[in-house]
Amino acid sequence: MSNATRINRIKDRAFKYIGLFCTLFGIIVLAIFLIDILIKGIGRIDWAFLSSLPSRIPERAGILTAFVGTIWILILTAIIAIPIGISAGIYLEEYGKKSRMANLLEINISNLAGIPSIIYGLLGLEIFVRIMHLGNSLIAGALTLSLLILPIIIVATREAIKTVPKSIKEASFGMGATKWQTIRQITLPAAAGGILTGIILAISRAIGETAPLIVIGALAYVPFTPESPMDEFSVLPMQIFNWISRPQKGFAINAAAAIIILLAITFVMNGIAVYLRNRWQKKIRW
Amino acid sequence: MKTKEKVIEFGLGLSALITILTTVGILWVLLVEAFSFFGKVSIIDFLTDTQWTPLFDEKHFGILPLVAGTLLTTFIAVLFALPIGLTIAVYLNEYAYPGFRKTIKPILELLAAVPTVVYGFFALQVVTPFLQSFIPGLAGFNSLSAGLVMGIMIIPLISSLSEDALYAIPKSLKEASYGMGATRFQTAFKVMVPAATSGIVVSVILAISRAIGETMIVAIAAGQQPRLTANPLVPIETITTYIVQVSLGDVPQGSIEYQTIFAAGITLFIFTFTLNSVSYWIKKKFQEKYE
Amino acid sequence: LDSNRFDEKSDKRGKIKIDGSSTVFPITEAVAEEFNKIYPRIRVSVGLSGTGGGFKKFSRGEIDISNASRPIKDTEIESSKKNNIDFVDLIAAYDGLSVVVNPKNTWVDYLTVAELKKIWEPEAQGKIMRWNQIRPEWPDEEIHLYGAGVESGTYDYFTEAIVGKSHSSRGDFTASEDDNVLVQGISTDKLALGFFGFAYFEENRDKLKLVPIDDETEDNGQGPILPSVETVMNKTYAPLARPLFIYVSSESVKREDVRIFVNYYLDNTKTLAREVGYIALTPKDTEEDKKRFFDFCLKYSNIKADSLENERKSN
Amino acid sequence: MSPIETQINQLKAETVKMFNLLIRQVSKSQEAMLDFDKDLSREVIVIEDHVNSFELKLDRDCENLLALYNPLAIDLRLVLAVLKINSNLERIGDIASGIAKFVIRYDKNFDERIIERASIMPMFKTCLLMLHEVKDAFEKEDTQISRKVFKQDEFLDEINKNAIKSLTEHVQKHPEDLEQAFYMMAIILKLERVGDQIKNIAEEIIFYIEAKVLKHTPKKQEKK
Amino acid sequence: MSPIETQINQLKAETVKMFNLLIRQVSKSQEAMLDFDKDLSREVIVIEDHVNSFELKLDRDCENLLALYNPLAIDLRLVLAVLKINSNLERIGDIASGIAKFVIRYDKNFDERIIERASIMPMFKTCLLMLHEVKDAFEKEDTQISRKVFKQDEFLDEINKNAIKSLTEHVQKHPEDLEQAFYMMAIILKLERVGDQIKNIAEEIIFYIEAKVLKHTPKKQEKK
Amino acid sequence: MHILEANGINAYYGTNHVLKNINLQIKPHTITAFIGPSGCGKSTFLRMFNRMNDYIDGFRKEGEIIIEGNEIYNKQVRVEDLRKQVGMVFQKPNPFPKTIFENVVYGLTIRGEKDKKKLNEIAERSLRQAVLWDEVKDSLKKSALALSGGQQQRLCIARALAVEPSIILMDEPASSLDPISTAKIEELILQLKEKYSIVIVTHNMQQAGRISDNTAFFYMGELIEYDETSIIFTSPKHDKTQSYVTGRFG
Amino acid sequence: MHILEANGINAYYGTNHVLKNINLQIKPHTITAFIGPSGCGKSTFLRMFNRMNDYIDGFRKEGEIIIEGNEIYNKQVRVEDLRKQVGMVFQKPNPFPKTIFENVVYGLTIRGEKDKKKLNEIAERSLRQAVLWDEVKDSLKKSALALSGGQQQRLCIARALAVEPSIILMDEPASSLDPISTAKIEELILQLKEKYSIVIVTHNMQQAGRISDNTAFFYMGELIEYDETSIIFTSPKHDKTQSYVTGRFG
Ligand SMILES: Nc1ncnc2c1ncn2[C@@H]1O[C@H](COP(=O)(O)OP(=O)(O)OP(=O)(O)O)[C@@H](O)[C@H]1O
Ligand SMILES: Nc1ncnc2c1ncn2[C@@H]1O[C@H](COP(=O)(O)OP(=O)(O)OP(=O)(O)O)[C@@H](O)[C@H]1O
Ligand SMILES: [Mg+2]
Ligand SMILES: [Mg+2]
Ligand SMILES: O=P([O-])([O-])[O-]
Repeated sequence: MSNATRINRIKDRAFKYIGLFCTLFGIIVLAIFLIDILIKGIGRIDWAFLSSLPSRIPERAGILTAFVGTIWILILTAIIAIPIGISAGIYLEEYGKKSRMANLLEINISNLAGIPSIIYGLLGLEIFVRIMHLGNSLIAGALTLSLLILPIIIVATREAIKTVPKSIKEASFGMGATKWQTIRQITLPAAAGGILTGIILAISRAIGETAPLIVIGALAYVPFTPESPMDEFSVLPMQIFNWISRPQKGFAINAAAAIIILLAITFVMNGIAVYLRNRWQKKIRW
Repeated sequence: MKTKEKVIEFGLGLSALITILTTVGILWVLLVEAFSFFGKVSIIDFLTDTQWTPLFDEKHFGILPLVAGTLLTTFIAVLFALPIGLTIAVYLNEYAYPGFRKTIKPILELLAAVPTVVYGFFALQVVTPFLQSFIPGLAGFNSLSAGLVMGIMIIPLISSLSEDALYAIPKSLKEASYGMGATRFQTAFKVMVPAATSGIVVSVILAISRAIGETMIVAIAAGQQPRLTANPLVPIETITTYIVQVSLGDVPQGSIEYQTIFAAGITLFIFTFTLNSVSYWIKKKFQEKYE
Repeated sequence: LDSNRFDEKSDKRGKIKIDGSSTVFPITEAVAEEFNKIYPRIRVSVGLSGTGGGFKKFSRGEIDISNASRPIKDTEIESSKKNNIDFVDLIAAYDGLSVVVNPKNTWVDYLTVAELKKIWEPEAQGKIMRWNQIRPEWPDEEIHLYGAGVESGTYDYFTEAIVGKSHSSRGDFTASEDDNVLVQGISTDKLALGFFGFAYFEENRDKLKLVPIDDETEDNGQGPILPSVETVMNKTYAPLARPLFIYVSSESVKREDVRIFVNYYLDNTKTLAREVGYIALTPKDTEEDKKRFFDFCLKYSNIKADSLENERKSN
Repeated sequence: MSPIETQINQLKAETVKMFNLLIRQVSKSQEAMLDFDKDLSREVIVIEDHVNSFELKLDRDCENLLALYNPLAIDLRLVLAVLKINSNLERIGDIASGIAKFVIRYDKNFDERIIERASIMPMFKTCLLMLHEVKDAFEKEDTQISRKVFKQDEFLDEINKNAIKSLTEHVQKHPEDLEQAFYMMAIILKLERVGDQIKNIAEEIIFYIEAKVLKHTPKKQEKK
Repeated sequence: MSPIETQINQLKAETVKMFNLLIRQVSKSQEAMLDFDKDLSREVIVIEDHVNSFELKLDRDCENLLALYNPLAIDLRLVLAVLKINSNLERIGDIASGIAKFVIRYDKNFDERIIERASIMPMFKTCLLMLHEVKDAFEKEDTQISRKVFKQDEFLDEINKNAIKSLTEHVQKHPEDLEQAFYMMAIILKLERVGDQIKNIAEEIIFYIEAKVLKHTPKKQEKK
Repeated sequence: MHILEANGINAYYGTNHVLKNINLQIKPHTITAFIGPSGCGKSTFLRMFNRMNDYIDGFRKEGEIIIEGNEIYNKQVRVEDLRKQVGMVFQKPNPFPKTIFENVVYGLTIRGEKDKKKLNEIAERSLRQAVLWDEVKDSLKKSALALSGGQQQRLCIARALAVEPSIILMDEPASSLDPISTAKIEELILQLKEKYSIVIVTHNMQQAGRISDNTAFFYMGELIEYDETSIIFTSPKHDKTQSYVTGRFG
Repeated sequence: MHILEANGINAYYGTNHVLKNINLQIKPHTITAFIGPSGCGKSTFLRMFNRMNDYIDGFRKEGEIIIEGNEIYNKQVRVEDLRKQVGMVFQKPNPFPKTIFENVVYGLTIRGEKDKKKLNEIAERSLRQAVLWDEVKDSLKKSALALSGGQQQRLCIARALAVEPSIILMDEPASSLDPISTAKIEELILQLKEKYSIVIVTHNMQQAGRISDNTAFFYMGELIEYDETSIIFTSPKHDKTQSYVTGRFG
């Protein structure tokens, strides 16, 4: 017995270190990657890099097109996906309870969330590019990405609404508020932090996506910044992909530099999301 | 008042309907194209032929090499990520100080937030050269390095979801075990992990599903050569890579080449759909256990 | 340059869509980039869908100019006609299709066309898998094949020239429309063998090893020959030397911006083709191109010859 | 059985014990009276100590039950009833030992005739009968039995009412019995009080079981 | 103030009212006795009805308090004390009206001398004084005052003890007072009982305030 | 005479018959307590008085509920108006994550009241009624979530009072509070009796005893006994009530 | 003489001084109840007896706790062994999601006990002691989660009994149960007294009254009064105790 106890104690001790190692492993790898990227790319980042159009000559190339394209995509996607996503989330959580339709919607959304992005690309290719003849334009890209992140926003909205206790909704009903008044005045403000967090994460996902845009045909030399949603475009991940595919060393450096920018955007957005989530969780203690 | 409420409800419902339309759209797109595809290619060939050369004159439409490539990279990724992810989950839940856990989790989650094209870059530019320095036969494109990097990408998926599952286990259970004189190790593996099994399984399934559907890492680093092999050192092609490969060109709509990407797409869809459904089912089934 | 004129140019607006051959892409990209500096408001986008893909769009009228690494096919002419689109084919540069291996590959000294055929013909699929199956003295190691994507003119040209039938080859090789991917693959794979446009070799000389090709016919130079400016220009690098084209749509030349661009293209292709690694046209070829384009414009643009001439000069 | 049930049953059993104790004491004091047995009288006085401490114990039990088990409805009524029954019983014990004290204090034996005249023994008998009955009623939770004692109490009242008259008559005939007559007077008064106490007990039992308050107001009605 | 405090205070106030009622009744019955005032006696008997219903009410209050507020510690002791004080007071009322009934029943007036001889008035006075004192003690929650009554009760006991002897002597001198003497005997016994009841009340007050049980066992000690 | 009357109420969740032919009248300015074992239907019944069950799937009722003379399930009755008339306070304090002031005047603002002065007045009046004014008068603009549980519950009561209901329903309003807060709430409820009629569900029998005038005992969907509170607790008529209050259920 | 002795205990969470110089002795085979207002430190003190506070950040203690003659915070004492000696039952039933059997023998299996026969014996014995055997003997292989709340809590008690502790600590063991289950648990606790010493934290004063021999009243981290239970409830010595039991806190 006591032998068994001793072995258990040793196992306990050992696991403590293994666990710590594994946890740090992920972080270390991330750090190595980041350092590697920084070493490769940081020197390349300057105003010219940010403000130049793409070029066949690595030293002349910049990310202006891709950066502006990313901003465009970000805004368009947000405009399309946020209202629909929040609305659908509200509907599912507050209205369509228990009906078979709601059940279907629920399963459907959980599945949509798991469908690989490239399949959305196929959808976008067929529907937006081919059938709606939008070509490989910003709007086609934004629509595709919107559909892609819609489930994320819906799920986040639902989760956030779920954390709003039934009790305060009942309180509102009990005061004679209508359903929509309750949602508008009580539920949404209370869930806003969670919804916002979800939206930021979803959009940060959208601006990191590459595959669906490739599928809808967005890889091209676009030496200008888009001016309307119908324009062709490039985005940072596409630019990175393009540069990675080029064999010249200069482009690898460019890719690294662009990755730094993309990661900075991604990390900042994630950071904001984490911050919001923490603040929101802290603020509201039911 | 009543009408306003109705209108609002209708509007919200319409938004929800878009998600159904999306699914219908996906199914429709995949099925229509795949249907014409299977009009030309027998499904038996599709499932049994061991070669995939739809773009060539000598056409073979055996999906197996692509499936093999997909599964190989996925397998490598999960093999790598599962033990690490699970260990992290247990460590954070059972051993780490709350403060440490609170800071480390978002950082780990960053691993999942890194755009995959960036991972592709790492795989190709960092990991492959590194591996080549001690694995001589390693090709420039290979499933090993793509798989490993994909593994890194899905570590937080496993660790975070598993940790959530562990965290959701009532603290009282942990206390019960301590109260019986169990060590933390025993508590973790005899009580907490079994209690969180469903959540952990779900996390692994989702990770697998994610790996199967992952595109950019394999497209950049694993090669573009459909090949029925279990050798992690040589170039292969996954379903997703194939779709990217074809998309980079511009095959004429309506041609069989064009339809192949939908045939590949529907295969991918079936894989991930099945996995997602299983995880959804598990989640639903075990959800209310501790409420 | 007088600033007034520059302003005039920088004020010119337009939107030009180009797609097609990835082989031609580097030249067009370079032209577009330079062009953009002078005409910043004429927005030129260049896709790389491959020659076939380019012609597809071209025939639907979706793009203005199609890059092509092979001449247009009859079927493609057909579908263009259906959409009332005529075209002019202009030679942009010459290319020598390069067969390359990894620099660490010490055994390949040259390859004959017959050997290439043996490797690439459809029957080879699943059979010719090792180097020593080509020449017994070569090592008993796997051979990893890389080639241009099937939508590319390069692939068409290569299969035509080597296998004897366009679009006919084995399928178990890494095929990419994006030649950079091939460069990447071959440069990191000791057992690799691949082919793509000369330009991509030129840009990556240090990572690749060029393989001399012997067509085993005496009429165009003896023994294995490496592709180079001379061997391509004098056609001794056979059968893999070829011309590269741009096709301009009859609908598009009605627009000033397209005309300006094509004229600029023809004026600058010589230097830029060299820069990106292709073999430039002879001045004679250039003149002929310009002439044919002028006539084409005259025919479709409803603009008088002299104003066209002015337009051309003002470049 | 829930803890409160156990407690309640225990309380009942203890109360029955108290009843028994009292019955013993009263019947002993009756005997002592009958036989002018001064030793027995002393025993009665000793029993009184028992009764007193038992009363304390029962009170304490009730208090604990109230404090710890928060009895309600029938349980609460039982506890309240027991509290009252308990003090009633204790009083009865007091009285019994008071009578015993008289036996001791009066240096001679009482005259048989005057005892006869004062109906002391019938009163004693009636008291004992009533005591048995209320005990029964309590044990069996039977309010019918309980109600019987009201009738019997009337008998005691009757004797009491006539006591002064008959004793006066007796003393006028036998002036030598004067002192004894005062004793008899006191004893009659005491026994009448015993009857009252038992009547109170009966009322408490009815209150406990039927939740009806019989005391005071509806008295006449119930007595019918 | 928490609901239970309100209730407790109310209960106390009601109990004080009950005290006052009783003091009124006893002093009236004393007057009636003194003046042989049969009308006043009837009033005493009427008051008795008040007392009875007030007793019921207080009992009911206690019951409700126990049922609804689950009093503990000092609160519980108060309720228990009030329950007992209440029935003691009611008994005192009974006795007062019993005396009044005698005044009515005895067709003539009592002889002043025999009243004097029986020390009825001093007893009455002492009883009233004791009643006032326990009321005071209860109102002020003062156990010192409460303890005073034990001494005074001894005085009553003394009179009671000598009653038979002195009444016998008296009747021997004045045989015509025989019947009156029996009445006096009964009244003395009753007043002595009043003293006992008040002593019980004092004990309950001490129990309530100090949580000490004085009844029975420690009696001697306390009496010192 | 009666402010609330329930006649022949039956209620169902799907096929689950949870209230069985209940008849009950409530007089104005009284506190009525509902007691009974868990699941006996107390909450369901209570929530029918302001139709809070309307949104529950599968809920169905028979019988009529008449409040101040009107059958509340009548088509003409707007549920929003009914709820103004019949306020509700819940088991757990459920202030909105808004300021204290906004909480109190919520019922008015959703009815479009915008007059600042009036809102201020009503807020003060309601908070005073709920005996909370002194504690919060300096922090009306602070979040209601910063209050302690007991204060929150009083705030919820103030919120209900602000719309001047005639009846206030409370479903175990103190069950999540500590004893001290509970005592305060009970005191408050007793005070409110003067102006309102109150119906309260409670598991705490002492509580029912302490504050209510009448008590209704429910068992398995039936109203077993309805009487003065002290009678229910000291001498109930029905055996089931007796077993319940003496803790002899099983 | 005493099975448990706490001498001069002070405890802190960070800078929060939650237990102040507590001295207390517990005799074998008694039930000791800890009562006091929320946050007064009852749980903290109880959990010190089997060192369940060890893993809490910032927890610090002074003083000594002696159980069966050994100071439990001594370096030589292994906490795993201590917890075998001092069993614990928690507020909410917390069976492991394993079979009933596995739950009961958990404490043995983690100590490496593998002998099937012995495990079976002990399982039966413990379940019998916990008065659960008859209810579960045919479903030992079923999941413990399928049991009702009250059964689960008895299972947890059985689980604690299986390792044969000498002391059993219970932190509000019935607070999450319905009255019927509560009564069963109370009965069980009374039975266990014969073989074990039991310390129980409870908010329910009646419960403390019903089952405990001695009661300790804590207030703001101090042990105010420790005496026989009936004395605490009927005639406490200390004013604070009196105020607390009579509900006059605030
Ligand atoms: N939303 C619902 N859907 C279905 N059944 C319900 C619902 N709410 C309650 N019930 C059922 O109706 C019955 C009565 O429930 P109700 O909540 O009214 O009981 P309660 O007396 O308030 O119990 P508690 O004291 O536990 O609050 C129970 O059997 C319950 O299971
Ligand atoms: N893990 C902890 N970290 C910091 N402070 C704590 C912790 N646990 C308890 N406390 C604090 O210690 C004090 C005593 O807590 P404890 O849980 O012992 O009280 P309790 O008497 O058991 O209360 P309750 O009756 O609510 O369970 C409280 O002020 C509490 O806030
Ligand atoms: Mg309820
Ligand atoms: Mg606690
Ligand atoms: O891209 P291609 O030039 O080979 O068609």
